Amino acid sequence: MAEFLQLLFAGLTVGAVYALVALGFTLIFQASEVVNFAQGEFVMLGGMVTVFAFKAGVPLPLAALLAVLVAVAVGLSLHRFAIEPAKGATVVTLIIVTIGASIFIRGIAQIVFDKQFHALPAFSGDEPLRLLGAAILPQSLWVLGGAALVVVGLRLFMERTLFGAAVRATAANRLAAELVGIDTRRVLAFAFGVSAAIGALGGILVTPVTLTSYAVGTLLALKGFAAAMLGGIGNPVGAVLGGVLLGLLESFAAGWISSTYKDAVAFVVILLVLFALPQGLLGRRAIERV
Amino acid sequence: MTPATRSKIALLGTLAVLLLVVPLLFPSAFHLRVAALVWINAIAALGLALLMGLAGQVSLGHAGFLAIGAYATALGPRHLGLDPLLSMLAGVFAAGILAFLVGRPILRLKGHYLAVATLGLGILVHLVVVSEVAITGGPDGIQVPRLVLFGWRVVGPEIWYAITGVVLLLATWIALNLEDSSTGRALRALHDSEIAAAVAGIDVARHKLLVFVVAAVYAALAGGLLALLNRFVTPDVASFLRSIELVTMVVIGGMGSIAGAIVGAALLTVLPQLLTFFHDYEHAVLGLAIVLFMVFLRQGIVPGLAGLFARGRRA
Amino acid sequence: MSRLRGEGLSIAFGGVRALDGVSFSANAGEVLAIIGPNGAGKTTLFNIVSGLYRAQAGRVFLDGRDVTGLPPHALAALGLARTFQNLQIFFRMSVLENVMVGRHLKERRRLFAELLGLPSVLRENRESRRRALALLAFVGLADRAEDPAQSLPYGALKRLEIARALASEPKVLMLDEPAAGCNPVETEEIDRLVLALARAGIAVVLVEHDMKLVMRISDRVLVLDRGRVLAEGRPQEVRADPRVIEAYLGRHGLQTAHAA
Amino acid sequence: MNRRRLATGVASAILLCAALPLSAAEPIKIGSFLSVTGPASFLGDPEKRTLELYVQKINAAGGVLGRKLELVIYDDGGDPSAARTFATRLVESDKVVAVVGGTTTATSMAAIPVFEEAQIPFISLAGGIEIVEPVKPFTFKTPHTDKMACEKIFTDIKKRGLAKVGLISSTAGFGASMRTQCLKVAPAHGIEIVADERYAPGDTDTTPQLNKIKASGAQAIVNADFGQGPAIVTRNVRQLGLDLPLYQSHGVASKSFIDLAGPAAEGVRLPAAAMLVAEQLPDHDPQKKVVLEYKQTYESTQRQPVSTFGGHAYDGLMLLVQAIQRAGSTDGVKIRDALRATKGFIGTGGVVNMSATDHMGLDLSAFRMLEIRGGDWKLLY
Repeated sequence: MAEFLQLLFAGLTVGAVYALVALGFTLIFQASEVVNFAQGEFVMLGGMVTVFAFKAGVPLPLAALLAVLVAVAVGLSLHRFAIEPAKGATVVTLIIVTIGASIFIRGIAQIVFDKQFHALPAFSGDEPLRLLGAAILPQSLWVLGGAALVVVGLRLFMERTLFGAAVRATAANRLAAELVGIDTRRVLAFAFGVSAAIGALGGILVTPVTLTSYAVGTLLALKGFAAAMLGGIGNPVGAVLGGVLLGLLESFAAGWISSTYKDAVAFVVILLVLFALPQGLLGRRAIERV
Repeated sequence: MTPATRSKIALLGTLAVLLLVVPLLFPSAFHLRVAALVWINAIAALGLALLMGLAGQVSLGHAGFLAIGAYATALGPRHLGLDPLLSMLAGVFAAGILAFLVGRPILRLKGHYLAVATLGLGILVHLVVVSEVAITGGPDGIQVPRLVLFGWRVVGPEIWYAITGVVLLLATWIALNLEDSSTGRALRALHDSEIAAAVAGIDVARHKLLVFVVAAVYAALAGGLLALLNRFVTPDVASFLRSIELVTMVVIGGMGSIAGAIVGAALLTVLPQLLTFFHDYEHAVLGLAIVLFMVFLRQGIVPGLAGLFARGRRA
Repeated sequence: MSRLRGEGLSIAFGGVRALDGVSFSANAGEVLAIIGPNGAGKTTLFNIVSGLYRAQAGRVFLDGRDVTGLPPHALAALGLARTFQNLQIFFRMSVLENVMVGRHLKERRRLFAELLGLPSVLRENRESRRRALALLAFVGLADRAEDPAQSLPYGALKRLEIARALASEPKVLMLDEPAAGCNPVETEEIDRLVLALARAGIAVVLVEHDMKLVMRISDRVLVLDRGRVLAEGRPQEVRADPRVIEAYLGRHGLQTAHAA
Repeated sequence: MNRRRLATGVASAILLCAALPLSAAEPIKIGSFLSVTGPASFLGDPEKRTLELYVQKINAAGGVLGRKLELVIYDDGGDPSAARTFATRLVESDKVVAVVGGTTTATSMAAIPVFEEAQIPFISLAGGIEIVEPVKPFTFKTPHTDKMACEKIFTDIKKRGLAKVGLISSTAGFGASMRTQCLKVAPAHGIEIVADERYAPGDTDTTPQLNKIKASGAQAIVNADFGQGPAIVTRNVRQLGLDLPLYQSHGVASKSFIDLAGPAAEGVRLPAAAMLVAEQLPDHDPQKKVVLEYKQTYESTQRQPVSTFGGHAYDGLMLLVQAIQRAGSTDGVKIRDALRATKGFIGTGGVVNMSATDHMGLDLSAFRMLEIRGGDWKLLY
């Protein structure tokens, strides 16, 4: 039981971060069909900016806010200077644009910051909580709670606000949205901004547990992408589900099967799921009309 | 002569001239090595261009096949006492078989789902070569014995430049032949509309599988050559970043363009050597260059420049 | 003799019965028109017959052979060809190449010969080109052969699809709204093509909204309404059938139809 | 227009990187290829800073043999194939007289044949024992080997009267290679490896692996990795309340580990070079002066904690400079002979005594056993 709980919490914490990255993928994908491989860099920026601001004497909450603002600025610039000018290019071309952008962001980060690893103090101390024999870090609860808040908040925003409705309309049918007067360019810019903020938030929450460096973005983008696809791309609930599942898969595979091949177990499961459900767990089934 | 035949002869001719001229302009061993790497990367990119450009199927795990070719070339001599060349051919064959076995379920997936499935495939290969230290040497890599052909030790940058160049020329010729054949037309057709292709009598699943196998074989061949050239293989050949690099070569050169794959491979292989000039800013500049190329030549370099050229002539 | 026959074909999408026990048959050298209001199930019927959808009940016979559930390419190999209501053109290819793709089944494909570009493959390519060019001439597109397909106007693309379908030398040709969006001159062109094909012994099945065209060229008419066969018979009979007129035009259109 | 600009740009860039003819009385060119970016940038970065810093200092002091040093550094990003290309470039285009570099074992191994063939001395900064075993005529290395680290750790564990060890290592180069060495030497030291767990580079949680170690009945935990991994493992060990002695490797070679691991680092032991405890060294220790000087120079100019990785680069550069001076020549074979004759060189890694059969020249005494106490290193012996 203790072991199960331990693995569960390990998986949930890592999975929450994957979920936030996957959510970022999903938001941008919904608004534009672009798979943004620079998504992981937002997580990196969230962590690194907070660390450096904090070390420079800025109080932690302010440093975190600054990090979110920096990430949003980068996200909006990414849209304005790379995605927008490439409008109308094929999906694969846009993916390469985002990959180029992520190399660029990383390249700048390694100069502005440094190549060392960095930590942040845990928000509520390092003393683990004991639960039925399992040890849980308070910061894990921050990560889980933060991720849950983001998911709920985003959902409310999408359903309760006019702009949220515009985003949903654009996701459902871009052309129709434009016809009813929605500025889809602004919607897309917004999607980049919010994705960046979500990513940065994830980075801030998780840095006390996982540490950060200029290079953490690549791996997160890869895992987040896999999680988004497992859940079914374009579906926010699917993204969260995919992220959490991926985290749990890795954790339980490492604990029960083989720590060497835990990533292999995760990907084999993803492959099997896709063979059975080619649209992911919650993806829309497309009927081709001819 | 059909337009296809004309462009076929033009490209092969240009490539042949290039192969002869480069050593005259840049005779140093360093330049010849970079050129040989360009040829090798171009072979892998060619296969991917057939898969992505011709048939419209994405692979984000193509480095996995590169690694199978490379590791076979290293492992055959080490564990089975095989000749390196024979091992390499076995590796190419094995990559083809693997592609054939996993291709059918994977290629049922479309778009981004196909991308993530191939990504997973690449990662599985990478994990195996990283983890099975006793067999593959793990992250520290494994030596490849020197190639000996009929008692002749194949050594020296000029020789490898020539070998890889000739293989590329053959690979290009074969790719062009495929493009301009019934199968090639079928692949291009299913890229645009799988439904119309099927109704025209094309077995879509079979053709996707076929081009997947061809692309895997090209990649494994490139991997084997890389192993023989470097005489050393590490799991980096199988890494996700290597897969991304291959895709970038194809896209930046121009999807659907055989010449584009070669240009893209040349660009992404030579660029890092040129960018050392920028020292710490190398990566920032590389990323920026990729973004700019894609924004201003969104169809890729070869089709993009061809378009500009055609427009310029008309104006 | 019946080339193509459907028996009791049914399919439902999410609880909505799109087709409900539809039977029909098309004979060699005959033009069968399938008409009906929007949502009657015409295109669905085409999609089932050509193997894109799988019927939940019923059977399809081609030349008397049960071909139910065969994939599209297998049906094509047995002599079935079709065009699409929403064009399915290979836009990345030239006009000529589009038609050459239609020759796929007639080409001898040996991969290794193709990879090595052997003379036999070059011969095969030349033969396909020649035949494709002839078909383009037949549909009046010979002068656009080397142009990119995306440069053709809509009406020409319709004819390009017909040429591509014909390239497989089919026994049954299914045309989904061949005249939709075409001007009168182009419609007349299609008119001429369809009759020529039927005369050549092909069983032509077409879905069409242009009633004048239907009345002019079809030998028999099948009327669908809400997934069921409403009427079947010679054009004149069907035109006079009050049920058809009502379904098609509403009560209101009754007089209009009689006036025509 | 666009096209022409692109073409001229590419052409001029190619000319830039083409070899320029050398004239006489030129500076002495020393080459380096390092993993300044990529997964091993944690190592490569301080190495690069150190080389640049000290070449500058040497030149300010008048250079070597009356000539200035010129340093050519390339970043291989951790990719062995790129490393080999840059090795070729150093030899063929830059015409360097010797090379100090090779951050990882893989990049070093990929480059070695190039230097051997060109008869250019190469001092590797990577840990893998295969770099110098078997001995290759022109290849040397400065860091201690993984095998030595395992032996040092196992000796200490044995001394505590323990025998069952849970091994946890990264699947990346450093961890994988040390894992192999530890598994190999364990039986000879009477150590039983009861758990052999691994994690991937970039993994952010190792509690599942540690849980298995907990269940295996291990009496001590040994972690083989560098960078972020050891900090996470250390934190996870404390988080799980595992009350077992925890050993880190010499990959944890900088004060930043203590910052990253926080209070969890208390009581962690590790074998390390003298540099980490420069101030604590007894005054009679021959290394004291050298390591203190390096440490102060590095930390005052780079504004980051010193690491033993940078120290390896320092040792490599100094070994080379002294060898060139002794050889009185920049001839590859003569430098090699001089390097091989190195005796009693005092570096940050230890006292180096090379020979024709030992191209590393360090023994176990070069490793100190440290324990983290009160947020700082404590020299045990």
